[in-house]
Amino acid sequence: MNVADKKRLLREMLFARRFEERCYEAYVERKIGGFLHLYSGEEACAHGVLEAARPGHDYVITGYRDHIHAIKCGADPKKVMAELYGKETGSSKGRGGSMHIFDVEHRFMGGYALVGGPFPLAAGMAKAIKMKGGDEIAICFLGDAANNQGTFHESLNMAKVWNLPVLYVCENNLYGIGTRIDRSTAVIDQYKRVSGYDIPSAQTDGQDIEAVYKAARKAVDHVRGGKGPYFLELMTYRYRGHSMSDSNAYRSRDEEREWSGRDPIIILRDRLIEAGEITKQDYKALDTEVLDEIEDEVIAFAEASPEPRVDELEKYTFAENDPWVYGGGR
Amino acid sequence: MNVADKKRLLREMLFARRFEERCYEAYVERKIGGFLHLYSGEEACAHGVLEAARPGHDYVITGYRDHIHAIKCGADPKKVMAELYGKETGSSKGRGGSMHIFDVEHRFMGGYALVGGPFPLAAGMAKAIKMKGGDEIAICFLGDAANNQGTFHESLNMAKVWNLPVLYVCENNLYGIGTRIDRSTAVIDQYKRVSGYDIPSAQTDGQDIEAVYKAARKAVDHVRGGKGPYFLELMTYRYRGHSMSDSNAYRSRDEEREWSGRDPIIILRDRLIEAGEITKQDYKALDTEVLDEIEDEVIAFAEASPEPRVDELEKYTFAENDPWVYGGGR
Amino acid sequence: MAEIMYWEAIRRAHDEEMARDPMVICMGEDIGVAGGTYKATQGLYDKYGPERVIDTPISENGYTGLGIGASFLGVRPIIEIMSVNFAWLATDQFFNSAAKVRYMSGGQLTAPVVVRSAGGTAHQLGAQHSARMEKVFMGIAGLRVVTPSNPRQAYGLLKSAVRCNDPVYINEHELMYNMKGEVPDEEYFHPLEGSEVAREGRDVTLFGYNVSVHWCLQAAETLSRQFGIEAEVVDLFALSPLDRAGITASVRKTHRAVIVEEAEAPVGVGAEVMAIINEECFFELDAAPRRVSAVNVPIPYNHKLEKAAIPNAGDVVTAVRKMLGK
Amino acid sequence: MAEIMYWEAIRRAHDEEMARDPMVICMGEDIGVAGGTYKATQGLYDKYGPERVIDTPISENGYTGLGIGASFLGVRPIIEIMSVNFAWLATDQFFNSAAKVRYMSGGQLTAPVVVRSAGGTAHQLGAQHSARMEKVFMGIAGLRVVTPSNPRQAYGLLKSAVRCNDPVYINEHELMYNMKGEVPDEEYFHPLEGSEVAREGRDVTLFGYNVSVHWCLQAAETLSRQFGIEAEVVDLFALSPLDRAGITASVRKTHRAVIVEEAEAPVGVGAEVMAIINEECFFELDAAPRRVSAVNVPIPYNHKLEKAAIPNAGDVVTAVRKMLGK
Ligand SMILES: Cc1ncc(C[n+]2csc(CCOP(=O)(O)OP(=O)(O)O)c2C)c(N)n1
Ligand SMILES: Cc1ncc(C[n+]2csc(CCOP(=O)(O)OP(=O)(O)O)c2C)c(N)n1
Ligand SMILES: [Mg+2]
Ligand SMILES: [Mg+2]
Repeated sequence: MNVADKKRLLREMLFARRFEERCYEAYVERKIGGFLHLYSGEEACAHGVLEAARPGHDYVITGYRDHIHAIKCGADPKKVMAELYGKETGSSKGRGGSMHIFDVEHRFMGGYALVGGPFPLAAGMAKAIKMKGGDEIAICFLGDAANNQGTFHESLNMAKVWNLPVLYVCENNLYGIGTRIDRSTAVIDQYKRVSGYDIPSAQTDGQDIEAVYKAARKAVDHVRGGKGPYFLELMTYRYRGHSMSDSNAYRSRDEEREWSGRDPIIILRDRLIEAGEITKQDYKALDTEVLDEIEDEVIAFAEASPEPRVDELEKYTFAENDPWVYGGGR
Repeated sequence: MNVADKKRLLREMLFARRFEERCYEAYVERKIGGFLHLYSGEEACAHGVLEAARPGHDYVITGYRDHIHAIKCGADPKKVMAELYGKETGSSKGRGGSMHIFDVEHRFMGGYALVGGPFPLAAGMAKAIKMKGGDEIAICFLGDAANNQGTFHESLNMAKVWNLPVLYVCENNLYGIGTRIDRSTAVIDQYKRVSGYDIPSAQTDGQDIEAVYKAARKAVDHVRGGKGPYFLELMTYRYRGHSMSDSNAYRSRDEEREWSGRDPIIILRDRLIEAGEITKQDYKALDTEVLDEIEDEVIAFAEASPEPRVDELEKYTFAENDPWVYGGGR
Repeated sequence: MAEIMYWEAIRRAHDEEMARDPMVICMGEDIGVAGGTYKATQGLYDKYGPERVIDTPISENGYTGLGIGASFLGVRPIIEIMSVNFAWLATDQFFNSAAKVRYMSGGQLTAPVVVRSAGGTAHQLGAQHSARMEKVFMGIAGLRVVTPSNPRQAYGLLKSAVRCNDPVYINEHELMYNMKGEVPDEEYFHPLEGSEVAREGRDVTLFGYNVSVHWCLQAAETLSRQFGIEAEVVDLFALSPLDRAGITASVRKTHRAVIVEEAEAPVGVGAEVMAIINEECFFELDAAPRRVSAVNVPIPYNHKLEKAAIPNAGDVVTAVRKMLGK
Repeated sequence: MAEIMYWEAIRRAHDEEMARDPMVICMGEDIGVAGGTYKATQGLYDKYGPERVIDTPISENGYTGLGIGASFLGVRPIIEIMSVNFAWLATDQFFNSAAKVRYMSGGQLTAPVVVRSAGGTAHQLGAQHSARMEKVFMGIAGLRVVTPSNPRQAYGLLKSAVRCNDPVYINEHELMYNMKGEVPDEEYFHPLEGSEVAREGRDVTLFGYNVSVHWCLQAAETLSRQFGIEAEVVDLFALSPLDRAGITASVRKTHRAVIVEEAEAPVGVGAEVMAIINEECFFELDAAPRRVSAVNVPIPYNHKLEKAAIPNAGDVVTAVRKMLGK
């Protein structure tokens, strides 16, 4: 990671933060509906891991907290925001919403709302990659609490037995909604839980993007090198409630303060300032630039875009005009 | 385990073997229908473990290969055979069949046909025991291949988080139907797979009942002592095919020979003969006695018993005359 | 008789049953410390402690099975599955174990668990959070299925369900937790079988359940006021077993039936009620029975599409007018 | 045109599609080395190797999800779930992921997986191995459901299902794998929608699918021979979407309908077909439509009870005679 990379990542993470906070506002204004899960505080995870991978080339899948993963893979933030607005120009044509961002062109294979759902899907994508003989890998992001779902066990076992090129990334933010990890999980260090599958694993600070990058580099190389699955645990924290309907009452202010003192953007910013690569003013200017871009381009696009047509309600239920439905005819 | 115990266990295991082989015949004669899974070769597992526990007091649950576990818990073999015959006098009144032996009076809580099904049920019984404050434990027997089911993961995690008095016993006979363990399972030593739940575990020879007893003694004491769940792996082998419809073509004759050289009944018999506690003649006489008992009492009872009445087809679907169905009235 | 909210009614039933019987427990994701997504268990963690108000890991099949196993020994678990969409994961234990164990043990064992869940389409929750699964539960022999349309039922059905020796599924609705209604001050047990006439009428029967009862009532008002049509509204709070006698009685009276369901039509409540009508009182019918159902699509996120997918009172009015040629 | 068995027909479809397209794979428990419980994949492991004929761990949700994920990238998995009873475990991935992904991605992703499974009540397999779950699959938007009643359909439906871009569930039957029937020698694709008139008639239509088609045909023979009643038999090989036009056409002709299903009645195929008839051609009916269904119990082990729980040709004859007063 050279200085230019770091500067770019600073901007990307800042953009991500501002994007999510703008979603918050839009939700309060009732421009966005449904469940909305924000990624604020966890930016270094997706950015660090995907920086070490090849976004747009590798296949990425995650849960409902998915905006930033999609954008880092290459999804146009305008389309992501339009999706949150439920517009026809949205990445899922307004049919998916916040929990279901898809951008298959950039190999962002979707956000899924059932906890644990992506585990086997990722293994399956890895199986397909292996069959096709490509050098892509599949990357599955999921939370700490998701690891208690049976699909975790089933998928990791299969991934190992079949030596699949899949990287599991656990974004361990210590909570599943309001339940703290130690109240739901027998072994708290998630990277230790994969010993039962003989899968190599590591745990890393998820707030320091350079640490994440370094750990991910190793993980990605392992997987891309044909050595089978890998499990990477990133210790992180979400600033906001689980979703917009979460009161966030179960966490202590002390704990929150402690973590906000380890903000991934601030950490990188300060490092760059210390190294004399940017100034405080540069950062402020960057922030303004980002905010403007979000307002003038992203929000403007979402606002101006048309809604889906109601007469197209049934579209996308089935493949259109699939000849095999008619026995190969038609 | 004193000599009298060993002699009794020899008889019990021999009875179990002869019982199962007689089921085989009855199946061929079409007296027994459905799927029939025999326990021949694995006798030391159920007998050794339950000898160390308190059958009839502790709650026991298992899969479809369940006749012997039921009998060791105290179920009347006549009723078990009658169940296989589908008779009204059967332990489940002819409604269950081979895979669903129940004898709740003796706290044999049933055989279940879905692989992995008993894992959470056992944890639940342990939860109930804990609530009631009794000194019982819950014992769950299941196969090696069952451990790939998501319920394994979910149940072991919960059992540990809530410190439940449950003993999981893995009867590792190396195969799930025709699939050898190394083809389906990332970590072959099953006792190692529970490290991800911080549950103590051990692996033991499942053909030597004294070894099983010793390991189970430790396991049972742990669980009964309030120290939470325990996982015991017993290395064993089934002599017959998975079920009666299994050709058994996937195993080598060499492998089969090797294991039949480690027959649990022969091992115990020879040890008793060597120690001068019984003679070869005694054993032969015992065998005849057992065979006669099975024929004259068990089979005779099953044969003579009546079938369920067809007009009682719907009985047992719901609780009878439950007042709460009518809002407390009736 | 106090007016309380649907969630308060459920909470009260929990509380009373837990106070009465130490074997009653409740379990589910975030139901303890957090008090439940829809507040159905609020305050109970502090009152009854972590051994009886259990925050579970995200392991739907696992904790449902655990509750079932506990019920074998006399525990009475009330299991909350946060959203019915997640219940697919628990169908194995709920259907294969709980619903069948009494039968296959020849009556020796029973699984008196209650599983409750928020079903239905709410506010743009998207395809994976908008399932209406009541029909799935109705297809399982050995299971009782009830669905409260108001706080009184929500309270009384849960009270009876906890005490009943059969496994019971209670289908609640995300959009109804804040609905207000009268609930008796004294203890009250709602029957788990039967149906209720929510409005008397003579021209047509509108069959509804849960949220659709309200669409029926709204439609009945409009029909009466604007078109002089007097619709009877029958509330099918018990979906399994369905009240054949009640359904038949109303159709014998009105000779016309419209079944209103929030779910997609195929193999649903509407179809089953129609089948019962055909079997019980076909020649009493003056018109072809109709279903008012959701469009058969995964539920879209966009609010207009979502609205278009789900029926409403207006659709009921239209269906009745068509049927009566008015 | 050779006579082959149902299992051979399925095996042939697998083989041809795997030979044609290296992206077609099959997976399931014991389908590889062992050749499959019902031999549907016999010999394919040796022919196509372990990367394409995959013995899975006992992880139904896991391997179904894995197949779905692979299908996102163009793999065409044929997933065998050994018995439909175990499919409850896989409903999460099959319904929540496969059936919804096209819709919720706005058409970007599709999950062209085939899940096939042996359903039905066989020979005393007991409550946990005798489920008939076709109605469950039929209730899911975004999923196609077909069910072959003979080797020709078994072959042709699987061929089309593998190529179709939608997820398809194929409901086979444990008791039919050894059934013989003619299958075209040349390649043949059966449509995934529609219905087939298996026997022409004018007095009543018997609707069947899968195994119940044979009960209908048997009953039709008896009715014709003994009672002079000419029954038309309609084979509903496509359960979702159902063939509304085909159902209507036959009822318009015979004016009477009996729907014969192996499953318990509630919210089943019978109810849905009845609802369609009510909606499409109610006034064409000369008699109340009837269902011939299983008794609504978990299936008992005892052979007499088992037999009593499941309908047969005799029950169909009785229902038709009652309907026609003969
Ligand atoms: C199968 C399923 N069960 C429950 C839920 C409800 N739910 C949504 S997110 C969540 C917590 C997940 O926590 P974690 O995996 O740690 O991810 P995080 O939200 O912290 O990123 C729960 C219980 C769900 N969406 N799906
Ligand atoms: C959920 C489920 N999936 C698949 C099956 C089919 N099946 C029955 S037994 C079995 C193998 C189980 O092997 P193991 O757990 O090792 O037990 P064993 O039979 O060797 O004692 C399989 C796949 C089933 N009964 N239930
Ligand atoms: Mg978390
Ligand atoms: Mg085994």
